[in-house]
Amino acid sequence: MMKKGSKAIIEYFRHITENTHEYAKSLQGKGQLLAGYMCTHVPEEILYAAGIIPVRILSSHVSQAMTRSYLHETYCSFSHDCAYQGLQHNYDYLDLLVMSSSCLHMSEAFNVWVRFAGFQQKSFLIPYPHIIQTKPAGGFLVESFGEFKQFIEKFAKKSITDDDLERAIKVYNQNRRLLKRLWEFLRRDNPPITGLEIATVTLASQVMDKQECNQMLEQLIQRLEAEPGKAPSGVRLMLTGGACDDLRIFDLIEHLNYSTNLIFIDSCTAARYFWFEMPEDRPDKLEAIAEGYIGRIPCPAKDNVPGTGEKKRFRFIQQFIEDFKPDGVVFFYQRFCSPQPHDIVALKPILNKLGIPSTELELDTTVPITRFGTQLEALVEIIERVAP
Amino acid sequence: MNEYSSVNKQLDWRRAKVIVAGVDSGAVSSKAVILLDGQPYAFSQVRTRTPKESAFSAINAALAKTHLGLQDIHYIVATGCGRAQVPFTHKTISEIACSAAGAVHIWGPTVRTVLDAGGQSCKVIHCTEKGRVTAFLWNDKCAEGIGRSMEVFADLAKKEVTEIGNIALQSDQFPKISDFCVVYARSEALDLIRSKVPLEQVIAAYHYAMAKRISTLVARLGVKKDFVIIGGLAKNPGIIDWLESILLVSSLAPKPEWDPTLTVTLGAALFADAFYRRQQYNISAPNTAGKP
Amino acid sequence: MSKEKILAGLDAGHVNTKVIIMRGQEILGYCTVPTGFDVVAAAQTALNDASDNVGISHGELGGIVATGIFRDMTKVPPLNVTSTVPEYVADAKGALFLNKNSRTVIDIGGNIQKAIRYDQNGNLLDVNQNDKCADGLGIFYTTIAKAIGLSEQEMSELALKSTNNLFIAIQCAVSAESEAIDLMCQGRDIADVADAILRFIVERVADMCTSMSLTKEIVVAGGLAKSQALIKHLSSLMKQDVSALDIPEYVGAIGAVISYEGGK
Amino acid sequence: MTYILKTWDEFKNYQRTCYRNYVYASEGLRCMGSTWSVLAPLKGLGEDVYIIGGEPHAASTAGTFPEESREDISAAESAGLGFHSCSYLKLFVGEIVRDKIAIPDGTIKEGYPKPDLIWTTHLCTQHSKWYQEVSRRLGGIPMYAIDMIGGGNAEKDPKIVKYVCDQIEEGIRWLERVTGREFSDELFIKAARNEIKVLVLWGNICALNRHAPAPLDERRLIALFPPAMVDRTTDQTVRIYEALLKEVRYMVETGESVVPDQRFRIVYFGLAHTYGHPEIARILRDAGAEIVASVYTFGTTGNFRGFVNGNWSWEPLDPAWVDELDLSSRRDAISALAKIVLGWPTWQGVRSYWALEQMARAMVTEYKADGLLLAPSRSCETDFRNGYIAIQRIFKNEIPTVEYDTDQVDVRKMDLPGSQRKTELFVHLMEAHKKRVHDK
Repeated sequence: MMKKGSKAIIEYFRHITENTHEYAKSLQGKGQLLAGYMCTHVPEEILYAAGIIPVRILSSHVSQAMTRSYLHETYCSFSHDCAYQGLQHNYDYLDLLVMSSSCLHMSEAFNVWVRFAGFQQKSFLIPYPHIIQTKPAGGFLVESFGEFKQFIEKFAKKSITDDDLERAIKVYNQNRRLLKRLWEFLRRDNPPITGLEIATVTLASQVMDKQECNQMLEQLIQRLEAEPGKAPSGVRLMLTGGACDDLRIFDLIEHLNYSTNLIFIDSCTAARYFWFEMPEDRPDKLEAIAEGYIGRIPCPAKDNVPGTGEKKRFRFIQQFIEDFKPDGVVFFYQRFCSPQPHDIVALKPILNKLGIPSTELELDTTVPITRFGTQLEALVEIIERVAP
Repeated sequence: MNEYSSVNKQLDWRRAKVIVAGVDSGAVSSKAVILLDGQPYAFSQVRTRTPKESAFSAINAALAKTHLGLQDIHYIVATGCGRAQVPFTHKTISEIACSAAGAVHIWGPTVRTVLDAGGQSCKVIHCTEKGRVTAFLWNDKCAEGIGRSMEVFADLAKKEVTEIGNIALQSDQFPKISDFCVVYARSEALDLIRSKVPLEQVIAAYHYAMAKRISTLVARLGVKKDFVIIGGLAKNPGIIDWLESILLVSSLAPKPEWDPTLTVTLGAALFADAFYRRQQYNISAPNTAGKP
Repeated sequence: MSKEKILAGLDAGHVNTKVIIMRGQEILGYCTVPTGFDVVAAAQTALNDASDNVGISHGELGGIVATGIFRDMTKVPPLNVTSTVPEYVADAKGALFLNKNSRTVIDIGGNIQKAIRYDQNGNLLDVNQNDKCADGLGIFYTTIAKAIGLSEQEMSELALKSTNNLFIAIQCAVSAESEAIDLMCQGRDIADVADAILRFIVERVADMCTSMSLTKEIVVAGGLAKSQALIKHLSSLMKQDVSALDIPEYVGAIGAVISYEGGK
Repeated sequence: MTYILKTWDEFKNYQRTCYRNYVYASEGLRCMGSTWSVLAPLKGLGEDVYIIGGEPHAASTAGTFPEESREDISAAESAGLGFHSCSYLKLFVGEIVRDKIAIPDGTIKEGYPKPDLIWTTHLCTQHSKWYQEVSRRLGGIPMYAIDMIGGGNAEKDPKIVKYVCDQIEEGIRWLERVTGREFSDELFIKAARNEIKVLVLWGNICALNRHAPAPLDERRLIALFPPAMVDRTTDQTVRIYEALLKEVRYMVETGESVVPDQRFRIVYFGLAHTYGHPEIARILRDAGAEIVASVYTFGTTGNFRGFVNGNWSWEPLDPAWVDELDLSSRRDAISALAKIVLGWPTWQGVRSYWALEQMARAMVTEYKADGLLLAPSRSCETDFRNGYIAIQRIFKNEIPTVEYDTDQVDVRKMDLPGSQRKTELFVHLMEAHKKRVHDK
């Protein structure tokens, strides 16, 4: 039966998020080269063009001892947890580790792998502009990607042709379009799929072979189109913030004591990962890739329009609010993260103008279920104007 | 463990049309308030180990001197971090909403800002004259446990937690210690011993630091008058004094008839009362997933 | 060390003041009192009580050596302290006295932790101390037990009964406490919560130790060492054998006695 | 015999004048931003350009007004800034929130002097967000941030140098647009040469500390580098640093020092902790332990050889080299500037642990250190927070190494009790180490 169908596919995606190592190793078993990446500013297309599957390094959410003598204790728990994955040798099977100079916490997590987890000989750091909107940034990025391409060609012992790149660009664009379509289901009043489910699929896509992922997504969307919507949605909550690969948070949001729907996530583990496209059929492929990455929703660490200091990310957020019509916004950021709270200071007045209430979740390795639950239910009570 | 309960003998539940209760279920302690036709009737406060146990013993303690039985109560609302664990409740409401409802009931419709300074957390709440929450702010993780830390600090100083608040008022000259987190503050307070700072100054310094930290939270959301403070720290004159002078705003004095730590529980009872009446005139209560 | 003399070691700590009385290698008696922000008074009481249960008078003490964070404050007339010695030096000497094969001692105090490496003569080789966020683990353990309504002993025994791994944030005692409370609000089993609490402390301590090299045998000092659960987790986390010293809370005081007149 | 610096007052006066000029300027251009940027381009706009720099201003305010800065920081937090953001940033924004400004001459002016424009850098994830917040609060001050990309050996990577040069060139066009002024290459090039000269001079002054006794200590270094930080583009800065170099050379010849008692020589990796921790400095001094080399005071406004065929060298550059630099065109000056600024040691460590490690190693040997003192700064986003954590585990077995918990200017996050304990211990370990080495 159809309904069973979509559930089955979603289950498959969930299984991958819970067994990323098993999945990745199975690809390796088929003779695939695997490259781990720690930040979504890594041009996966270049890896993919060389026949390497990019696998995003994710955290394990068990409290990570012993990283505090490698990473400062006031670095975010996501960077600690990722560093821990290296020190525990959970990813030793990777053929390569790639990082782009992004937020400093993750960059240092990368350094821990390189210095203390045996990745010195199989790692590459891509110099990436810290402000993506300057005129020279594009040119610099093209050069930087060029050097990366050369490294990968040496590493994979094969030259990457323009056709290879174009194919990769198209596969990835396809993947982005499909994920986008999936999220757009949530613009409906009674979508056939929940935010938690889509968040799970989106997370899975970050560790999957994109070709396989695309096939699965197409089937999923096909079946969803055919399925009746779920019960009319409750309070619509939109999330915006930093990296969060902890599905427990999204699960909590959809299982409060009130009926609520998670309708959008603006973060580098969700929308920021795929909500953009590369120009296709351009003569200069690296230029196309650079343009794609520069055009995406900016990471708060890199967002600063020269001349005005405007934060471009805010335009996107306002657009999402218009399209997805949230009743409330949940800011979430890793404890000790600096860029995110900076944005929240400036975003709150915008939300107040729009009359959208909000609350902040400060993320850590562990999830204080009752505290977060209370914060979220209180937010819903504001929205529902609950009073005696 | 310690247990406390009291009953308002003036009232007779046999005459009451609406009998409701609010239960505030914490991790290691619970409180219950019973209302008869909206009038405060019985209170209790108990300490036990798990939310489930303590919720039961709280409601039972409240019922004890009343000859009422659990089945006689028309409607029960549970709140507090353990609210989901309370088996005998009709509905649960967050302590944020209950704080506002309770505070407005106790201090009247002029209340706009409520600071709930409890053992683990501090919450700043904006509300309407009806006690409806319009915005709230929960302390950041590094500001947790301020209330509890007072007990710990009192222990270290071999004093009663009820004393130190007054001792803190005795000196306005003292060295400043970290007001960023209670661990830092405590370490620096302990270190003041080495510089032979008199104990009352150390206590003052500690209270000032904690008040300062809370004040940044209150300021982040902003204070609209009238301002009231509830929760355990509301009983600590040292904290209140410094808070008011740092924020340049005075809070309404506590009402003799209401223990500020019962505000949230009262709020829950008020919700129970309201929900029951709406049920009677079948006005639908706010959307819930039918839990519990 | 002078054989005939009866000597006292005084360890004036953040939370507790400990006194031990020894004749040569022989431990005659000891006593602990809370420091309670009055170092001299606490030291006085501890010295008197310890002397009493040894059956001598304060005056009969052949010498008093003070150590601990507040050691310098004990150098006042009523106490007539002979000399003082830094706590890391005392810890090394004391640990070596209690276990001749020990070369590293991990001291988990009320407010601070140290890992100390020393040679066969108890000479200091390297020391590491905790970060600020890891202050107050001992205090935390005492108070969380109290909050839950358990003795420290019961807490540790419960932890050993734990059947599933819960986790609490390992940033600091404050986060740990509120997350332990959060777990209880979720109705989790107390044994599991107790275990999570002890693992948090162990993670914090073990982590401090890993940035220096530790030589065997590794022993643990401080009141918390009495918790079997703590020792169990510490060994497994550090992937090395660690053992608790006897009367672990008196290691510093013993070391002080041994350092009498430069440890002759 | 303790030596008293003759050039001292000139340095203090220069710093004060710069701030007074900015605060009280009736006409002319007020420019704000991180002085961790190339400053000369601003001077291309005219003789009447007054600069205020984020880090130096926050630092000197914290030094001069400890209580005020405490209030500034919590004012910023009350205004919603993150509890874990850079404390320089919070102190700076806090003044704007409180609408007043404190300057090192000991005065506080009510009413915050609005800048005409913001010219700054972005390197760590907070650098330009800092001024985005300032701009927002002051109603939208035009701002231009230059991505200094950084990374070890950056100044020798043509790709990076070109990237930075292009941004500066673009920035100069922006400066013209936003000020409506014509950009004078003559003024710019003159300022550029001065800027480079000062950086090289400071490197030479620091390098003299390799002698024993070291003529200067960390506290003097911290007090002497602000002029170079605040505004290093003027003829006067060059003059005072030339004078200082002369004086310190003389000290070396006569074997004099501002602190004659130097039993232990310490290499310091951390921000200028003495701003918030004078006590710590005192403990060290009483023990005869002096910081003789510090990556922060040396490398924030000073240049050295840097990487020479793969190895880091703290050898200074020859001041004469600056005079011979060909700065005939705008682009020449820009790229000379870009290279020198990208070459700052404090930037090498960002995202390049290997550079940081080598700098530490080189400093320990070149300065014959008895101990390595690390002070990660809790709210600093660059390697000043994290870089040193791993350094401790690397160096601890080679040389007495102690790590403080501290923060650039937020006393609430500094660990004074802990640092005192650790300092005592540090001295103890250095003595034991010396003894062991001696016995062998």
